[in-house]
Amino acid sequence: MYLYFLWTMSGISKIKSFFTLLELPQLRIKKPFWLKQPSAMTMFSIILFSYFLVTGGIIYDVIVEPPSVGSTTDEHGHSRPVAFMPYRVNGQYIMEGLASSFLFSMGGLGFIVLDNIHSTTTPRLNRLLITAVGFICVLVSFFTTWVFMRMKLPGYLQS
Amino acid sequence: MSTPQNVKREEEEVDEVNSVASVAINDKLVNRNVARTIDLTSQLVKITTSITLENTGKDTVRTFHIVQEPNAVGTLSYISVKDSLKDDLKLERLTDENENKVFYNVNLKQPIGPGRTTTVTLEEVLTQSLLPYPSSITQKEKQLVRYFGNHYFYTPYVTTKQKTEVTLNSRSVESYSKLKPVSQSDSTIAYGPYSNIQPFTEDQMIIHFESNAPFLTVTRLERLIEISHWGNIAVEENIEIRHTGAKLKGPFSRYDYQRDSSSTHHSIKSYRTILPASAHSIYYRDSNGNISTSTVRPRKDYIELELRPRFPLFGGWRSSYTLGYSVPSYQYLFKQPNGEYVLIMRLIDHVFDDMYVEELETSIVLPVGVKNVKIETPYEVERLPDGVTYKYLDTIGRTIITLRKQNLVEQHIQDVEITYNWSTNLLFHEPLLLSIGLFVLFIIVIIYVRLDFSLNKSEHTKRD
Amino acid sequence: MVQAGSKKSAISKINSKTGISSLIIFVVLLLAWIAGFSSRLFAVIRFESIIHEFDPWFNYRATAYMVKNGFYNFLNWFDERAWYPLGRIVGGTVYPGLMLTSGSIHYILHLLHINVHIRDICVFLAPVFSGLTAISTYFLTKELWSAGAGLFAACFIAIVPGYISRSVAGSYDNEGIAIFALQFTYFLWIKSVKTGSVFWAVAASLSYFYMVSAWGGYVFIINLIPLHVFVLLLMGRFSNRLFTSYTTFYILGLILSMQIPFVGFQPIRTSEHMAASGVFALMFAVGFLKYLQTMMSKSEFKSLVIFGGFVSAGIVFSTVVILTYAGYVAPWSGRFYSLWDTGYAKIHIPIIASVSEHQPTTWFSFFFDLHVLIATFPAGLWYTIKNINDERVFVVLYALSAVYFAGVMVRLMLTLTPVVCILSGIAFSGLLELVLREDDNVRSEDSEEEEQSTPNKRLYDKLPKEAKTKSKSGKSVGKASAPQVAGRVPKIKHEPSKESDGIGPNIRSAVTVVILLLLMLFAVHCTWVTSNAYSSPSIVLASYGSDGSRQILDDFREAYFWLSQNTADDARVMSWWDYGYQIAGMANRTTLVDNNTWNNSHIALVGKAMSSNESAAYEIMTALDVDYVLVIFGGVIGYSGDDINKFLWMVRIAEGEHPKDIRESDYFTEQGEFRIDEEGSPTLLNCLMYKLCYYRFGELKLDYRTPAGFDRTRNAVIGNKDFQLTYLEEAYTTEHWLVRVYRVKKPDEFNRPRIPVANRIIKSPSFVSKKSTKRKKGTIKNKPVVVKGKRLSTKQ
Amino acid sequence: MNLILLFFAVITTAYAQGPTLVLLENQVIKETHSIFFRSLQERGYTLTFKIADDSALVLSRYGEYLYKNLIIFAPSVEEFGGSLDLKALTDFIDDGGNMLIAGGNGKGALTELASECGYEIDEEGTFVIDHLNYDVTDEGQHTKLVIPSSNLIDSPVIVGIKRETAPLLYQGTGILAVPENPLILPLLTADSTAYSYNPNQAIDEYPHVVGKSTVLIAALQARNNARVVFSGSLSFFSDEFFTSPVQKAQDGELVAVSGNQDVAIAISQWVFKEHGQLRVRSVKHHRVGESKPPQAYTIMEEVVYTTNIDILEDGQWKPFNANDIQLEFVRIDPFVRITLQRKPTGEYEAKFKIPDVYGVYQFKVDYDRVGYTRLFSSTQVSVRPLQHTQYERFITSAYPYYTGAFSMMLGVFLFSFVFLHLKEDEGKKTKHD
Repeated sequence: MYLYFLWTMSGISKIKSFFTLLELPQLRIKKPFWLKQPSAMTMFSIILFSYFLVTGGIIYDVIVEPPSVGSTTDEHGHSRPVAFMPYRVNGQYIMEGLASSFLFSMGGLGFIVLDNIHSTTTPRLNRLLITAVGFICVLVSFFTTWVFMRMKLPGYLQS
Repeated sequence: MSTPQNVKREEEEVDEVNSVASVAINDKLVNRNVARTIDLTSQLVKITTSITLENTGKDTVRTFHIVQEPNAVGTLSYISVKDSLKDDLKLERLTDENENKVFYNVNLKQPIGPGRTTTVTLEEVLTQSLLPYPSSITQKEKQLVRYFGNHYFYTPYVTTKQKTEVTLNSRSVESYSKLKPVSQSDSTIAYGPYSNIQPFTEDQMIIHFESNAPFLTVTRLERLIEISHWGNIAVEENIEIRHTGAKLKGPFSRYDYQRDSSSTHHSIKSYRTILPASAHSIYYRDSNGNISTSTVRPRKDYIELELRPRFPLFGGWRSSYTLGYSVPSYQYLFKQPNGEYVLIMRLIDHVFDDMYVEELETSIVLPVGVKNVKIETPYEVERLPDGVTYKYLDTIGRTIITLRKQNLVEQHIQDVEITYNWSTNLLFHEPLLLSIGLFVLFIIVIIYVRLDFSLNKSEHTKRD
Repeated sequence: MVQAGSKKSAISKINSKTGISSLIIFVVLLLAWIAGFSSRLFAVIRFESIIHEFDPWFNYRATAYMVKNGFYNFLNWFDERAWYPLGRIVGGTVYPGLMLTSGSIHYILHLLHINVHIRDICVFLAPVFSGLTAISTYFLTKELWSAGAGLFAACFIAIVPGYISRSVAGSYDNEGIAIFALQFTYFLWIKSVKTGSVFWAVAASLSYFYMVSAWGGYVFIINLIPLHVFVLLLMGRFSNRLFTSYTTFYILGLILSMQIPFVGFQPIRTSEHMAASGVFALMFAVGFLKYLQTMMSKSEFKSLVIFGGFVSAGIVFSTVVILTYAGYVAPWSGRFYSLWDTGYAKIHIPIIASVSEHQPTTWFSFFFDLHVLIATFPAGLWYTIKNINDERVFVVLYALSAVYFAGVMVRLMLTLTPVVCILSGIAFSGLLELVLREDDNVRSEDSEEEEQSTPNKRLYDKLPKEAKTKSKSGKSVGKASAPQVAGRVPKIKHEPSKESDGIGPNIRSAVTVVILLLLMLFAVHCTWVTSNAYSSPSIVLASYGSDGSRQILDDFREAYFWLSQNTADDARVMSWWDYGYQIAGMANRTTLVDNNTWNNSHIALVGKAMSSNESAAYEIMTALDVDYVLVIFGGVIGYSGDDINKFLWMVRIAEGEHPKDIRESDYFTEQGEFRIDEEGSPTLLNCLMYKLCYYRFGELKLDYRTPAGFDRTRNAVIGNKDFQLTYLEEAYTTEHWLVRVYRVKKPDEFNRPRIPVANRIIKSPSFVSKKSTKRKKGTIKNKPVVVKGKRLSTKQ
Repeated sequence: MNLILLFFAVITTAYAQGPTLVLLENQVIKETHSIFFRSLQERGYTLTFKIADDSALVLSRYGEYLYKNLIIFAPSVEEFGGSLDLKALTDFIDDGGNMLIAGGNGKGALTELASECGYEIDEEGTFVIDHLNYDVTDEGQHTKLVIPSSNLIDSPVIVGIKRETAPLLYQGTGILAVPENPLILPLLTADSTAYSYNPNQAIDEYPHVVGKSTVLIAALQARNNARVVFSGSLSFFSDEFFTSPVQKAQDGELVAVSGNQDVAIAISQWVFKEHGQLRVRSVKHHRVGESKPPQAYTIMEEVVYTTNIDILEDGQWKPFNANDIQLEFVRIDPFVRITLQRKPTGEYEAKFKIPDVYGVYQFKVDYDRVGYTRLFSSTQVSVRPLQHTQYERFITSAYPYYTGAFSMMLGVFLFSFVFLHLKEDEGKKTKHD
């Protein structure tokens, strides 16, 4: 299948490349088509989403088929749900994975937001807001992940 | 080199001795009184005999003979004779052609006048003379060994009175040959007194008893001594050991092994090695890396090393390890007034108490560029041809002297003396080399940085 | 890194000159190298200089063999001590790059008469190469973005756990050097794409050759680079530079890679490599078309393209399909296939699925191995995508594929880590350069940046000029990781005066502080993870008592050394395949199966022997001339990685080959649980592995609280307590029972065809002995009073 | 008396056979079986006679056996004296000792011992009864049977030549042997009309053994080649049976003397390893045209395997002559199986080509024939694949590729040559764009 994909695309590519090369060469200097910001953004958002899924362990879920949330019975005998599979570094529940990968992506977004603060066009208030948002994203995601780690592996960063 | 000549000289002296002294038994000599103690408490057989010689002849006697028991010929490891003043007497080994007995000719310090007596002490150490019987036992059984000896002191002279005392290391004796009068009191067996024994009388003594002494044999010991004139002497010993007691029959059960806490078991958990007090940076490893089960206890004039092999040694099991340490050279390496250097070190060192070494090979790595090496050995050793090795940026090789000897025991722990000439400025050979190398390297780097070898630059030039 | 920071803070005061900047770069890289090297030495310091784990033992053995017997003997090495009785052609089944590398180092050192033991070279190879990796990462990132980002990336990859996990001192494995080769190949590739010079392309293919000789992961390169080219074509970025570099790289790479015996003809035979050749053909097609269009009119060219494009596509595709069906092109190998169809391994290849490092990745390992980088990675992506160009397309693709593979296998976190470091480096430098920019050193930077800006840069890099200018200051703080905060803050205080655009000083300082905080925590995390998770040489275990005293459990080496000393030289040892390499390496004895799992059926046979009952196992073992059986048993010390816990995999693998004799379901209870106590299934309680592990364990009482025969690993009292072994006898058991070795009895030890009392036809009344210790006299029935002449025979 | 016999034995020793312990029920048996014992002593066995319940009986001391062979002529012993219990006896067998046991049914030691050796003795008091083939001197219970020599096992090594031996007299119990067990040899079986039962009881249940399946003398050659012969009848070895004439009650033609003596002696010779003991003296293997074995063979090589096989005759080893010894070349399964050719020099040789499969192989000779000790020898060699230098270099079918390669080089050279010369215009062209 991979090959098939490759080859059909190659056909298409020929056409496309031929267009770009043949049609209006002078346009190329003025406005190359790949610098269109939205396209880059869409690309990026797609990538980010897939990143979110993968770090969330979607492949793990496909292979291992874990429950969405685990459950344990406490000393009184009632069974209560547990979000984290403790001590099992190679195991996770679906929810757990998604939550943490959400934090990862949030952190990433935080950095990206922080990157926008230098654009001089935005009014000062917005910039402050942006900055605040960025900070919150980064810090929250970071420390929550820290807490998660502690749940997963109580000895984390001790001794 | 001058060393081969040196060796040759020794050899000459030896043959010359043989040629002069031949077996001439003086029948005027009489063993007035002979007291033997045979010590069977370890894996070795240590026989100490005090002989009171009487000269019944007219003329004074300067030498007398000692003859080996035929069954002890192969197994005799060490023999020495002391006179009443406790100083060693010179021994010459003679071989009698017609009847293949091994004689030793002993030169007395002060001769025995007619009718006089003197007392000498003969000390022998026999190896491989305690044979486990039954030869293979299970993990639970006790280890029994048999000793084959001679009830009488084997001597070329008439013995007037003789008695023997055998000490065992346990009171449980299966059987012992009974030549009246004989008595056993817990772990010692007393034979004799017997009187008026003719020369060369033999009567087999068999003692079959339980012995839990460690029957541990060093099958091969390679000792490597490296001298560095920077003030350090590195010693490394590659040791192969084997449990030569009764072989283990059937399974080894760790459970039973952990269960029985009896200290007297025929398997060997650990043993003590003694190193010189100044030894430092000690390591104990084998082909698979460091052996973590060893403890170093510094005593006041030596260092005691408690070595545990990776696994307990049962009968027939082998193990091997490497033990290395360093000692400061000022204690062993001296400079003579005539500018020669003298290295005085032990040819073999302590491995464990009552040790028995089948084969020893000591090689000494001398520093770079030594000249006319001389060797003084305490006893006869075989000297193998010298080798050459290269270490740490050597350009000139280092001489290796290799000495070999079979069948050694503790009594052989004595110093070997090596003399050589060496010029001090060779010390700065390698450092110089190194600094020059680095200098050249930096120069090259500098040049490289200054010049520009980049491709596109050259393309530029080509374009223009 | 600490000193690095201080250096910088000192440096940045001085007016920047090119010499200074290169000095800075040099120093930073050097320090990164040192930091990376020293942070990998935990194991050596805690234990000793020793080879870790399993595969490294084989690599070490092979290297020693090569050093001893020379390269050609190594190439022709037929190892009759492995895979008895099949043997293994080692020369043709290894990637020799690793051995060659350490072998040549050994050779050079011995030329200088520096007599280093080959073991030490092997132990320290990976840490040394981690430094090289850092440097090549620096260059790669520099090509992609800027020198500052490069320095960030270098420092990250020097200490990031995801890479340390495979390159601590003593883990002497292909990955250790392969990651360096990977990064370096990519750097050269980028370089050649930028310059379009044959030289760099050739260099890239040579480095690719090294990669091929070092690691099977070269397939990743040979698929990623064509993908890059292909995407560039899709984006219509065809150029002669691309054409030159790719064609040169592909042809040379192809030929060189076929020189490795293990690879052989795969590059033209297997589907893994087909993409590359396809792109190669496509390249020519496009090139040809571009040539055509110079001499044709628009309309006919258009039609020709449409026609020709489809036709050619059809032809090529069909040929590939035909070749595949004709068997000239092998379909994907299982390992590779399991990357795409994620469920594949679980169903079809239990051997692959049984390895823990082939499990899919959880969020935990992502964070554990990458920490803060996992969050800055998208930011870096954002930067690259925001201002894309040829080589950044590459890094984006690299990132995407690596993330996907890392998701499939824990092991492939390794390939993800470098790109994460690169992108995070970009992110950090990008962020910092906008936060603290110093305009005064724009000038000087321009000059140096002119030279290396190649024509394509001029086209579509709007802001690289700026990017470059800031990079210097950017890295300058970035380097200053954790402890430098104090040193930095005053610096930041007085900057705002200089800068023009509208970020308030406090925001800057805040951002800086946050970043520094993150970096500090990152450094702490890396050190902690390295020291706690990745620095134990798994053949020596350490247990810590309540008083913190450390006790070393050296059972593995104890057992292996016992084997090497006290068994016949040609004794064959049967064990589960995990321990094959260690037995060969440390005990130097013949093994039946080992960690290069090339013969599934042989492994299944061993699995069958382990999982069937004693007598059935004995038949298999005699057929295979097994002398000793070695099992790992953790029940006494609570070691969880022992054979009982691996047992289900043995059963599965055996079942795969012998479905009639072994059924996994037999080993579970009715409730479908795997238990070793009384409730356990009888099949399990009587199989060989169980008996060998628990032989005489039922009598052992570990402590007063637990009953006898309490298994600490499974936390249960074993179900089958006092049994005897018929066909085997305990040969050796280590101090903590961790390794148990059994001797397989020879047939003549079952000397007589004894008829057990049960199936005797004639049931003679059992006789009670009249003997006692005192009375030794036997008994003769109706003992005759001897009367001469009377016949005795009638009396019977 | 005993001492004198021993003395006698010692002086007449032609070549020393192993020391032998004889356990008797009582001293009388020594007289009644004197012929048998004397023949042993003449053949050089030092016999030590003991009463079976002697409280000083001991087989081994400190793990060393005092005797090589053991004869038990104590039918009704229930328990041996001294340290001689079942375990001691079985250990004796497992350590290679040989045993000759005669008579003895009933409970206790012998029954146990028999079943340890893989066969069973019929119940106490039973006899093998045959109402058709019994001797005239039979006392009416039809238990003193006349067995035709054709019932002997078909192996001259053990019982001598069957045809020449006269019919045998037998009186004793029957033995059940597991027929499918290859280690157990029925030396002498009863006639089809025989059965085993207690003659003094009415037959109310089916006998345990009937007809030809009734083994009278059974032998075991254990895997370690220790030999154990169990005869149901003690009187089979007695002087009386040795010397007495044989005449069947029905249609009885008289045979002067029974064949017992010949068979008994033959059996004793076999059981004490005077006969049928083989060994492999030497094994050599090497490539054709070489003399030393290589440290590893390569696939498809011609290899020569030679071995020397000896047989023990009159105490010294002589070359053994057979034409059915096979060699196998085994890697789990035999890849090659051929018959060894006997060369005039007395050694066996095989030439063959190593298969095209690499691995670790074994030369195996496994010669197991009735009456002979098992001959087994296995030599391990490793067969390696071709080395990188051993493949052929220039394949004819590849010449197109070679020419292709060289023409390519040429082409590149020419091209670069041309290219260098057209460089200027190239440069111009680029300027134009």
